[in-house]
Amino acid sequence: MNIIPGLGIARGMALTLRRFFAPRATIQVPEAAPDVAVRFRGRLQLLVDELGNLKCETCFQCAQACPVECIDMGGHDTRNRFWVHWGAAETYAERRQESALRRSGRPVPDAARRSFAPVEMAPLEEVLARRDYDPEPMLTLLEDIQAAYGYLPAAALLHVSHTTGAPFALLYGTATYYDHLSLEPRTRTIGICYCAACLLAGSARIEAAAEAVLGIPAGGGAGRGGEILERLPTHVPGAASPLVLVDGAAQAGVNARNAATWAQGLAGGGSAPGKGSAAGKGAAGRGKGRS
Amino acid sequence: MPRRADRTRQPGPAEALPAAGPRPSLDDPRVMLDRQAGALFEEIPPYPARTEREAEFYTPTEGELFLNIGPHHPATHGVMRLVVKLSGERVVDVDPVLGYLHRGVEKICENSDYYHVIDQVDPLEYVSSLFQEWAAVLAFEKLMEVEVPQRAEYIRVLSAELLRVQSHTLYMGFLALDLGGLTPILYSFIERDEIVEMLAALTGARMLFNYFRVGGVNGDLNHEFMSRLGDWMSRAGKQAEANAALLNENEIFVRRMRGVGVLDRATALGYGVTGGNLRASGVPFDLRRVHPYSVYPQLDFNVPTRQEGDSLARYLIRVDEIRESIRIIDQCLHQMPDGPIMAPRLPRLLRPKPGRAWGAVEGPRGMLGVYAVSDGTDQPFRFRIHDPSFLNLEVVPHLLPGNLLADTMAIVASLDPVMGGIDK
Amino acid sequence: MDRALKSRLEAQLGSVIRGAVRQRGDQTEIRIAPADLPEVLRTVHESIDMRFEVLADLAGVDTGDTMQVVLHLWGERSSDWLRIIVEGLPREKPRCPSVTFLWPGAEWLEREAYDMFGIVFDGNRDLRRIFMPPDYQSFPLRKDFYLPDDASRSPGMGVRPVEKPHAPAVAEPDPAAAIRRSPAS
Amino acid sequence: MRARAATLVRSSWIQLLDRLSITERLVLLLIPPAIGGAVVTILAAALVGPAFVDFLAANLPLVRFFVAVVAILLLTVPTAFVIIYMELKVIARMNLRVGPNRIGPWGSGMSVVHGLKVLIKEDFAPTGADLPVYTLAPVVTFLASAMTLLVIPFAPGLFGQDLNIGLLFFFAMGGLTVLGLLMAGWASFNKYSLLGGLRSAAQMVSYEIPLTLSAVGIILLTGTMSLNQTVLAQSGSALDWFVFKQPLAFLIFFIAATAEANRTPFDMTEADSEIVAGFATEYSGMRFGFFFFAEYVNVFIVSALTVTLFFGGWTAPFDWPWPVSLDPIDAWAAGPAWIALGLGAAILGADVLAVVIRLFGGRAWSIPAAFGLGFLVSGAALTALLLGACFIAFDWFAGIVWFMAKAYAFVFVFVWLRATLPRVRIDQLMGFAWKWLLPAALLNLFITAAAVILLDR
Repeated sequence: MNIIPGLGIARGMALTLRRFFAPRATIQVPEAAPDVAVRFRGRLQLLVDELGNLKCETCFQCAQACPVECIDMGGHDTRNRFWVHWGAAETYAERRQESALRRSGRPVPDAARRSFAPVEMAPLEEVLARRDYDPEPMLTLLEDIQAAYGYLPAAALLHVSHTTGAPFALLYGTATYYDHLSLEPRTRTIGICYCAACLLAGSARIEAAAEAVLGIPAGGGAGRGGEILERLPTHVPGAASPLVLVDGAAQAGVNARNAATWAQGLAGGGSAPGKGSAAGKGAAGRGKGRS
Repeated sequence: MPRRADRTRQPGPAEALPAAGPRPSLDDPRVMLDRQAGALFEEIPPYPARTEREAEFYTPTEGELFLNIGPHHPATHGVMRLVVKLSGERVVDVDPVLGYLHRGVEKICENSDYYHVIDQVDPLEYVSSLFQEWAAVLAFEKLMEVEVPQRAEYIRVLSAELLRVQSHTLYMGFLALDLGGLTPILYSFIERDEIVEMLAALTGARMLFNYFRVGGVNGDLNHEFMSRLGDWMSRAGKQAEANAALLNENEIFVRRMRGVGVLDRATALGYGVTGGNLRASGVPFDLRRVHPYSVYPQLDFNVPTRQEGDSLARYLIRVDEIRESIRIIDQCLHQMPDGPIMAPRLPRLLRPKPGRAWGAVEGPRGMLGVYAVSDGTDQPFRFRIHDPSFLNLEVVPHLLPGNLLADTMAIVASLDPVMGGIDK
Repeated sequence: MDRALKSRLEAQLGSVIRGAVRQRGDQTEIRIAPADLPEVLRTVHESIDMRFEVLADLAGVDTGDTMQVVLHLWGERSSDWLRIIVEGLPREKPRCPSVTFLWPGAEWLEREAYDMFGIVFDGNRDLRRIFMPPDYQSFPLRKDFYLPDDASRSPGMGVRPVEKPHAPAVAEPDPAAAIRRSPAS
Repeated sequence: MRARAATLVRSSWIQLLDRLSITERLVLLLIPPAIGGAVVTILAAALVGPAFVDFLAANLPLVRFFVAVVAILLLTVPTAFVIIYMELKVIARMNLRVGPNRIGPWGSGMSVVHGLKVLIKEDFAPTGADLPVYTLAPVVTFLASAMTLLVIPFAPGLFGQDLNIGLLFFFAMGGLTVLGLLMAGWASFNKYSLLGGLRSAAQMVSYEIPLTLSAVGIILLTGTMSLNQTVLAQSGSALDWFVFKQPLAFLIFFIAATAEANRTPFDMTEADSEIVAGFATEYSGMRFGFFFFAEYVNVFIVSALTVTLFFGGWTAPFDWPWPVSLDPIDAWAAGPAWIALGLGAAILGADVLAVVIRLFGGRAWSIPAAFGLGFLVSGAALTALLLGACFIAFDWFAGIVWFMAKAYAFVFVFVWLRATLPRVRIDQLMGFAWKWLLPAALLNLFITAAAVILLDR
């Protein structure tokens, strides 16, 4: 306190007035770069060397050591099929979600383990019994299993490994090596246009042929190979041939006459006779545009 | 109505499991607004009084009203809630309600290994987290019986005292902000930013440093830190004085602080108040002096004390401590020895022998203690954190009654609680 | 290590200390039974050659079979921290005398120990939960309370008991505490 | 037949509309009402115009009043915007910050954006609020502030009303503000609001007394309560200002006025660190905006009254050193000529400057850019010239410039105070008013009265 009342206030006012003309302390960040220390570890980034290669060698030590579990390592596997978390699942971030769900009493969906969902084992047992639990001709075994299930369920592979003694890694490697083996259910959506023009051009015939081959009714459930047959609510004015889509790709040149052949091709897994062509795509685009 | 009847029932020991019916909670909107139930607003708390003290507090007499200060209020530090019983503008009684920031750090620490603990305790006292690290590390070193190299100790003292300056500067700003001054807080933040950027050059982070290790520190002094520090040291004293001038001599500020919230010596000791708040009551209790750790015995500094025990004394103690800290930093820089910064031959995974250790350091707010019990595994069996703000806040119900509502801010802010540490 | 403190403790409290007075580093440790706590504290607080005036900490500990209350004291006559371990509290109904008669500030520390461990302190007039919500049922720092996402203890996929509800260890209602607001007010 | 024709017309109309773009359709649809409006206006002017004009001419004070009210209500908006911007920017600079710098030049659009933000916010009332009172409170507060502007003389001849009880009207209206705050505090159904409202009542009632008493000295000196007369009594040089005759009164008045305007360090009513936002806690949207406006208009009013009472109002602090008279030129009669001259000068200046810029600026300047810059520069120069001429020629213009400069200097002081000082406590505030300010004001009154008696004799 001062002897003169108000002197302290006056000094404070003088200080603020002096600071009024002093240079600013603000760093306007987007325009001006802040002076960040070299050692500052607030940047979360993967470092690259001078050749542009990632310096990270995926040793997982950072993820293991992170005390607050904010570092998580994962990615798609080399064939771009699965999202993989390396390391024990409960070490990483999924664990948090899981436990939150568990606490709330709800079921825990686990994307990483969905392919291990249990399947009906009877067809598998039949296949294995037929082959006397011999894993040696592995490729044909896997082909048989795929024929039984339509795809290769990971749970089935696990079961094969357990019952025959073949290493799961070997089974998995074989299954992922060949293109015609699939670890996921192969669903193919076959759409057939049912507008007036396409009906005139013969789409009913095509549908009947497809139904006969796939063994499912149009608009019904999935067939053995996972195919779904559906009627498209599109409109293709003045179509020369009916609009047929397989997984969204227009099939050109399918008409009432070659419908049976085309449908046979469906069962084999191919998509031809005609490959998706520019004309077909144009027709599809137009159809969508006007509907 | 069944719901109301349910609410007023005393939960007895027989009810081992949670009641199947809806349990009332403060978050339940039906509790807050229910015209059909005939009550527009529920009185606080919606639970039956559980203790004598609670019953006494929540039974207002004629002309008294309850006012919730917090958990969302411009002037509560963190998410503190003070239920204030007012008569007019005069505070009759206070009931602090804690737990809004409770994260169970002790439990987390008991489930993480010794290196992770250092990181987990960082966000407790988020304003000055090195001290909390230091307490944990001190306890672990006692458990492990590790000898810390001298250079590491000096670096610890240096960085911690820098952080003490930062914390006290911020304290001054927030005190002024709670009294309605807009400017000091920004000057404080400018000062703080310099120190924190400096420490970022040393430790790698601005706030949650994770710098101390069992047996040393993580990273030696580097050129960038030293140049920033030298830069700052050349003007630190002057700058602190200039910033304090806005408050120290201001008649309004002094009048609002003087004689408010007087904490006498006996009460302060009885309530376990430590740090600057205790020293403002005339007890020269500074762990750096009375129970020396690290290299403090080799350093020359004073322990400022004052006899008044009011808010102004608590403020002025901090101003004096900034000066002392700058002196300590200066001495550290002059006495800094060469040598290693980590104790040799430490295992990568710490497994201390079974035992108990108590380590306490003098933080900016008082004594930060850690009681660690080891059972021989790589995780502490019991990790107890003692935070000074917890007990400093406990005297608030003792200090407030009889003062005005506006003094609530002057008193609480002068005690300098940090809710991260209180709620753990 | 303060040898004098050890001899003083043994001289003045030899009858109530369980086991030996242990000393390690700058800490001196004694173990006592719950019933002896007030006497021991009064002795170390008021004895002219000890004067442990600062209550540094009061913590609960769950050892797995029993409960403990651990106090740390500081006094200017000794260079050591004095640790008093009140041991042998039963896990089902842990009770311990309150230390608020010496240090009124221990009230919150005891509330915390009650909140986290369920230890009931006789003589604390405000023993209610301090961090957890008032309607909370279990005591989180007990050893049988698992972290719901505790990696080190719940390996694999098994769902663990998340929160084990305990019988709330409520202090026996004092007749004076029966002053309760009527629901109508 | 007729129906068919109507159908034909309608269909052709629809076809026409079909062919037009949306803008064209809008314009087309606007044409008939525009024509109708014009016709109605002309008819009305022809029929009742003369009578209306006669009526207005007969009741000129009424016209003056309405014009003044409208003008003053319109004046509050830019005033509040400017002061908000000042507050943001000045406090920022004192805090070593930058302050608003994104919207408009140097962030000057910030306060406008604030206003728009307040406009588009949801406007809700808390459960349990007393709705009519809750709604009226901001209106009362705002109008009480705005109405005081009516008696402030901005310049010679430029004032709402020259009431002979101007000062009394001012204090009466200023005292009405507390009613609005009290209403808001009571009706919000919130304890913080209630505390804020009661604080405002206590504070304002206490500070009204020293405020009024400090102005009584000036009434004694001038012998009138008309603010216009007060300003005229101070005309001459700066030495004639009442601040030199009544320094103590000025000090008391300024402190009391700070409290009256609820400014730091006396902003007890909305002490944000104690009672969240006081009476305005529950307000949002434009209702809150009115409080906001009222606060900043209050700052301006208090500054304006300080200037009027103590700093000579619109009078210049010194005589213009070189007397220039533009009287020989009849500015109004030569209006069109002046406009033509101005435009010609601007265009000529733009051309010349464009040539100069092209010559010296080189290729960097394209021809349109050069012309644009030239036009801007010459326009600015011409505007400055024009304003200078106005300053010399019209004493009302000079008056308003001086008045605003002085008033905003005081606004700056208020902002400066806010940037520097912490808040006082409510009991200290009341104690200061009753124990210090009131005796000082009475002392000042006594000295003034004695001096008037002694010196006039």
